[in-house]
Amino acid sequence: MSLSQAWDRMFWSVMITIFVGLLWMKFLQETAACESIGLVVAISVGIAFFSSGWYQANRQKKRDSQTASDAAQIPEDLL
Amino acid sequence: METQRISFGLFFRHFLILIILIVFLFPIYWMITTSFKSSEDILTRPPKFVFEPTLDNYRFAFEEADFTKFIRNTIIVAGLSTILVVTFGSIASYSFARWNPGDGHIMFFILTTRMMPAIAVIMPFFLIFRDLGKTDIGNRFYLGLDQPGALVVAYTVFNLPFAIWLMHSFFQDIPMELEDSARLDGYSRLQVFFRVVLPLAAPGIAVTAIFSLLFAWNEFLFAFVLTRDDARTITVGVSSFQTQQGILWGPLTAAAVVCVVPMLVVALFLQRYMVRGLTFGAVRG
Amino acid sequence: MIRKLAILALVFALALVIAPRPVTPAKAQDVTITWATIAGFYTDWAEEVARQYEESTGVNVEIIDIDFPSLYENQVLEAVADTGAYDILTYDVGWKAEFSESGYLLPLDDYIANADPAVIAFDDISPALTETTSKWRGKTFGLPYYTFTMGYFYRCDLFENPDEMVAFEAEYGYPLGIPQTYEQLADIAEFFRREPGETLAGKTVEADFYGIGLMAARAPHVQDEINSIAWSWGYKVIEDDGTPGVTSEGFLKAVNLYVNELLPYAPPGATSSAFDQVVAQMRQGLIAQTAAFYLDQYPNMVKTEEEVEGARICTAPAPGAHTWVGAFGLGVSSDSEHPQEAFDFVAWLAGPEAQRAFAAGGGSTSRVSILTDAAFIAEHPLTAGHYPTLQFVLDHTAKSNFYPNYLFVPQGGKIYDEMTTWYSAAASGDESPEGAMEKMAEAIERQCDGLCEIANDALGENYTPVPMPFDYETFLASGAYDIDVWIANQGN
Amino acid sequence: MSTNSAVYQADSDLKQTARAAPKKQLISDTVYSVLLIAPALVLILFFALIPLGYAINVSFRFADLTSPRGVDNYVGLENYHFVLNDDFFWEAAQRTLFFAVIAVAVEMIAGVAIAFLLHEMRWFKGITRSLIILPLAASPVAVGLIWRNMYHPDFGVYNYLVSLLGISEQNWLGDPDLAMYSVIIFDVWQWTPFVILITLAGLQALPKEPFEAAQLDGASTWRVLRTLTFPMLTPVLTLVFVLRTIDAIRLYDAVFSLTSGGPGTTTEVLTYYLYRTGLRFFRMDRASAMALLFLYVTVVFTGLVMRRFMRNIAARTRQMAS
Repeated sequence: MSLSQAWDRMFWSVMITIFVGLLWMKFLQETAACESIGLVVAISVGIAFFSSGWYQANRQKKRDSQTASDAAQIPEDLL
Repeated sequence: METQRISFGLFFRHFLILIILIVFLFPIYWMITTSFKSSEDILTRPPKFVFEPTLDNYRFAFEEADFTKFIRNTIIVAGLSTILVVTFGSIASYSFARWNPGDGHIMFFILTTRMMPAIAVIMPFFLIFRDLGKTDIGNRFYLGLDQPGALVVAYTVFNLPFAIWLMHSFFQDIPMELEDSARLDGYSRLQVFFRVVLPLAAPGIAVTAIFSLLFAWNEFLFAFVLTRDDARTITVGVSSFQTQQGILWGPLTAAAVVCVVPMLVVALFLQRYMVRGLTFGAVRG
Repeated sequence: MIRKLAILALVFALALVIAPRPVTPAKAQDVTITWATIAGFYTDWAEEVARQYEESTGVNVEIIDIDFPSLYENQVLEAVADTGAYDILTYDVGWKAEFSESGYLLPLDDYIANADPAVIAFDDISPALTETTSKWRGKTFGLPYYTFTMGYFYRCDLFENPDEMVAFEAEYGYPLGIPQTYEQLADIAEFFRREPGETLAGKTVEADFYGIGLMAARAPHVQDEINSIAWSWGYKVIEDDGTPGVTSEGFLKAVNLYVNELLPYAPPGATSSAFDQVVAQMRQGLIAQTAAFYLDQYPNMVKTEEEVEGARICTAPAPGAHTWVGAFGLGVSSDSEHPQEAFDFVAWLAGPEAQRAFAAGGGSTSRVSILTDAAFIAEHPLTAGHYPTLQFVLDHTAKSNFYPNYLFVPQGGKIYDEMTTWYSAAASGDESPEGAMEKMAEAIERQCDGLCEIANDALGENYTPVPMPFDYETFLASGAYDIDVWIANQGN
Repeated sequence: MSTNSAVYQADSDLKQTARAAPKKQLISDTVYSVLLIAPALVLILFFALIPLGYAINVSFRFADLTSPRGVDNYVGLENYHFVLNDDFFWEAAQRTLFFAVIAVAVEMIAGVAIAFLLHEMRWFKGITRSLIILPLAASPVAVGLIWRNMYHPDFGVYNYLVSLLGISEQNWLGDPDLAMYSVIIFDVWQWTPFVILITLAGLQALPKEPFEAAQLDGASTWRVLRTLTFPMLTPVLTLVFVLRTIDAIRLYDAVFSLTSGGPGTTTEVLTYYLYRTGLRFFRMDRASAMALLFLYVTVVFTGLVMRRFMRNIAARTRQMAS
C-alpha cells in the first residue's frame, strides 16, 4: 500500500469512526447505557475498515506483481 | 464567433441579455438613486422614482463618518491580501496542476480549511491576534487587533483555498508541450512559469483576483471582530449606519455606492484579461 | 503586462509590509480613554462633548461607534479576552446584571463617594432609572445617560374629531380618548382601520389606513411591546421563584391579545418592521396610534405634523403605564487602565451640565431637573415635547416600585435574545402563541440552567413586583399629553 | 496569437543558437513542487490548525465565556450529546439544507445558461461582463439592508413593482411561508454572477478546433453541447458547484442583515444559530461542537462529491507528466 492510499484509507476510516460514534450517541446511548462501549464499537469499526483496505491493497499488489511477472515472460514479438 | 451572421437570433439574444442585466442591476440602480434622495423621500408609500437629488448623504458619509479612513483601510487590506493570495495561490496551484504533490490529499485538505464556519474560528483568531500583537514581530507587521495586518492574514488564509482550487483547472488546461518546448529552448523552470504559463493562465488568474478582491472587500465578520476603529473597513463602517435613531438609509446607500465603484473599475480593467482566454484555443493546437 | 503588474504589486506589497512602524509621538502625561458606544446615537453631540471635555481636562476621549445590533457581542468579546480596549462600556438595562455579575464593569461606589456631589447629583436621576440602570446587588455599576422609556403616541387630530368621537362612542359604548387598558387600545385599533373609499375625519381615504403601528419583526422591539402588555396586567416573564412565567394563562392572554387583536389592524409590514418603520408609517399618515413605543422617538414622530396635512402628534403613557422603563447606561470597564479618568468622564457626561446640552440637542435625558424644567421644554417643544409624559411614566414606576424580574437575572442579555426569537415566532404566525411560549419557557430554563436566580437585593429580600393603577385624572388635567396644552397650563 | 506568445516566439528566436538539452536542475521536480506549495501551506497550516485545535479542545470542555467559570474543566462528550439531542439544531440544519439545495440549483442553472448567452454575444460583451459582477461587488451587509428596505411591504419598491403587474402585495420578509424564498432570491441575485463569470472564463478557455470540426460534420447544437461543451466544462462546473455549496451552507451575512433569522425561526439557518450560540450566548463549548459537526458533514460531503474528480485530475497529472 502506498502512502497516499494509506492516507486515503485512514481518512475514511476516521470519518466512519466518527459516523458510527455519532450514530451511537444519537440513537443508542439512551438504551445501551454506556458511552465507552460506543467509543470501543466506533473505533473497532474504523480499524476494521482500515485493515480490510490494507489487506485488499496488499492482495491487489501481489496480484499485480504476479501479472507483471507473467507479462514479463511473454515473448516480445507477441506484444 | 466570426462566422456568425447578424440575424434575428443574435438580436434576440442581446435583447434577452438586456432584460437579464436590468433584473440584476435594478437593486444597484435603486441603491444609487436612494443615495441621492433626501431622508424624506426614502421611506415613502409608494416609493419615489422621481425626486430632487441631493448630495447630502455623501457629505454626511465623508464628513461625519470618516469614510476616507475606512476606504483607505479597505484598499490596503483587500489589495494586500489579494496580492498575497494570487502570488502564493498561483504558484501552489500550478504545482498541484503539474505535479500534484500529496497525490490530491493536500489539495483536499486545503479545501477543507474553507469549510469551517467562520463564527467558530473567530474566537481563536481573536485570541491569536491579541497575543501576536504583543510580540515584536506582530508589532512590526501590524498583526495585532485593530491593525490591518491581522485582517490581511485572515483574508489570505480564507481565500487561499478558493484561489488554489479555482486556478487549478486553468493551469491544468495549459498544454504540457508548450512548457516542454520552452524548456528545450533553455528556459529555466521559473522562467517557464513566468513567461509561458502565467500569461496563458491569465483569464483564470484575473477571475481569481477579482473574486479574492471582492471577498476581502466585502467581508464583514472578521472585519467587525478584529477591528475597532483605526483599522475598521468600509463594510463595518456601513453597518454603523444602523443606529438607535433608525437606519440612516441615505448615508448607508451612499457608502454602499462608494464601496461598489472601485470594484466596478477593477472589473472593467481586469475583464480585458479574461478575454485573453479567446486566443488561448489558437495556441493549444 | 501582467508581469509588470505583478512586479509592481509585489514591490508595493513589500514596501507596505517592510515599512517600519511609524512611531507616534506620545506625550507621557497624555491619557486617552476609549468609549465604546452606539453608532449614530447622537454621535455628533458625543463628539462635540468629548472635545469640550478634552479642552477642559486634557484627557483625550476616543469614541468607538458600534452598530447597536452588534454592541453586546463586541463589548463582551473584548471583556472576555481582557484586551482592555475599552475604558467605558455602554449597556442596555437588560445586560446590566450580566455585565456586573461577570465582572466586566467596575463598581463605582468608591469613586462616587470621592467625587463632587454636585457633578454626580444622584438624587436628580429618577429612581426608576437608577433602579433599572445603575444598581446591582446593592452596588452602583453605571449611570444612565439616555432613556428610551416607552409610552403611547397617537394622532390627537383624529381622536378629537367630533365625527369620529360620536362614531366611536356609538360603537363601543365609551368615549374615544387615551386608552387606559390594552382592551381599549385594541378597540381603538379596530375602530380606526379604514379601507380605501371609507371616510376618516370627514375625508375619503385613498389608501388603506391602519389602526395601530407595531414593531413585530425579529428585533428586540417586539418583546418590549408584548412584555408591556403582560407587565401592565401583572404577569411576569420570570416568576418570583425563578421559573419562567410565560406559559401562565394570563401571560398567554397578553400574547394572544397582541397577535389576535392588535396585529390584524396593523399595516401588513408589521411583522417585518422595526421601530424606524413605525415612525415612517406614522409620518406617511398610515397609522392612528402606536403603543408601547419609545418616547425618545418624539423628535422624529413630531415631523408627522409637517408631512401629513392637519396631523397632530400627542403622547401618553402606554395603557396601564407599566412599560419598558430604562436607559442606556455608561459604566467603567474593569480592564480599564485609567478607571479614575474614565469615571470622571462618565460622571460628567451623565451629570447635569452635559445632560442639559444633550437634551438641547434632542436627547431624552435622565435628569429630573431637566425633564421638569418648564422653561426648557417651552423653548424646545419639537424635541422635548414628550418630557412631561416621560416624567409621569418614570414617576409612576418609581412610586409603584414595579420592575420586571428578568432585569435582575444575570442571564438577562441572553434571555433578551430568546424573547426576541419566540415573540417574533408568535407574531408572524410561525408558531401558535402557546407553542411559542412553550419554547420560550424551555429556552429560558436552558439559559438559566434550571431556576433563574433573581438578585434584586436592592429592592429588599421579599420584593414582589405588583403593578399599580395609573392616575389618569392628574395626567389629563396637567395637559401633558399635548405639549401646547401643557405649556399653556404652566402659564396659569 | 496573443502578445505574450509573440514575446515568447521572439525570445525563442534569440535563443535558437542555445537550443540544447534542458539545463541541469539543482533540485528535483518533487522538491520544486513542494517548494511552490510551501508558502501557502505553511500559512494555512498555522492559521487553520490552531483555531481547529482550539475548537476541538473547547468542544470537550465546559466553556461559558460570560460566566465566571469561563473555559473550565473537561466534560467528555457532553457537548456533542447536547447538540445531537437539540431539536433546534436539527431544525436549523434542515433549513440550511433547504436553502442550499434550492439556491445552488437555481444559481447553477441560471448561471450556466446566462454564461452561454453572454459567450455568444457580439456587442457590448466587455461592458456586460463588468456590469454583471456588480451584485457581487456590493457588500452583502449593506446590500442586505438595502434589500430589506426594498422588500418592505409598506415602503418597498418590490411591492410597488409587483402591484404594477397586478399581483397582490406580499409580505416578503414577514411572512413565515415566504421569508426563506425571499432570502433565496437575494442569494441568487448576489451569487449567480459568480457562476456566470467562472463558467464564462471556462467557456473562453475551451479549444476551438473540436467545435470547428463538429461544425464541419454538421453536428446539431444540442449534440455539440452534450458531447463536447459540457464534458469539457465538467471540471470547472464541478468546482463552481462545490465552492458555491460550501459557501451556501455557510450562509450568514444575508440572513444577518435581511431577517436576523426571523420571522420567528423560519430563516434561522445553522450558521445563524451557531452565531447566536457562540457570540450571543457565548457558549463556546456547544458552538465548537456544533461547528465541528458542521465541518464533519461538509468534509464528508465534499469528499464524496470530489472523489471522482480528484481521481480524474490525479490521473490527468500523471498522464501529462509521463
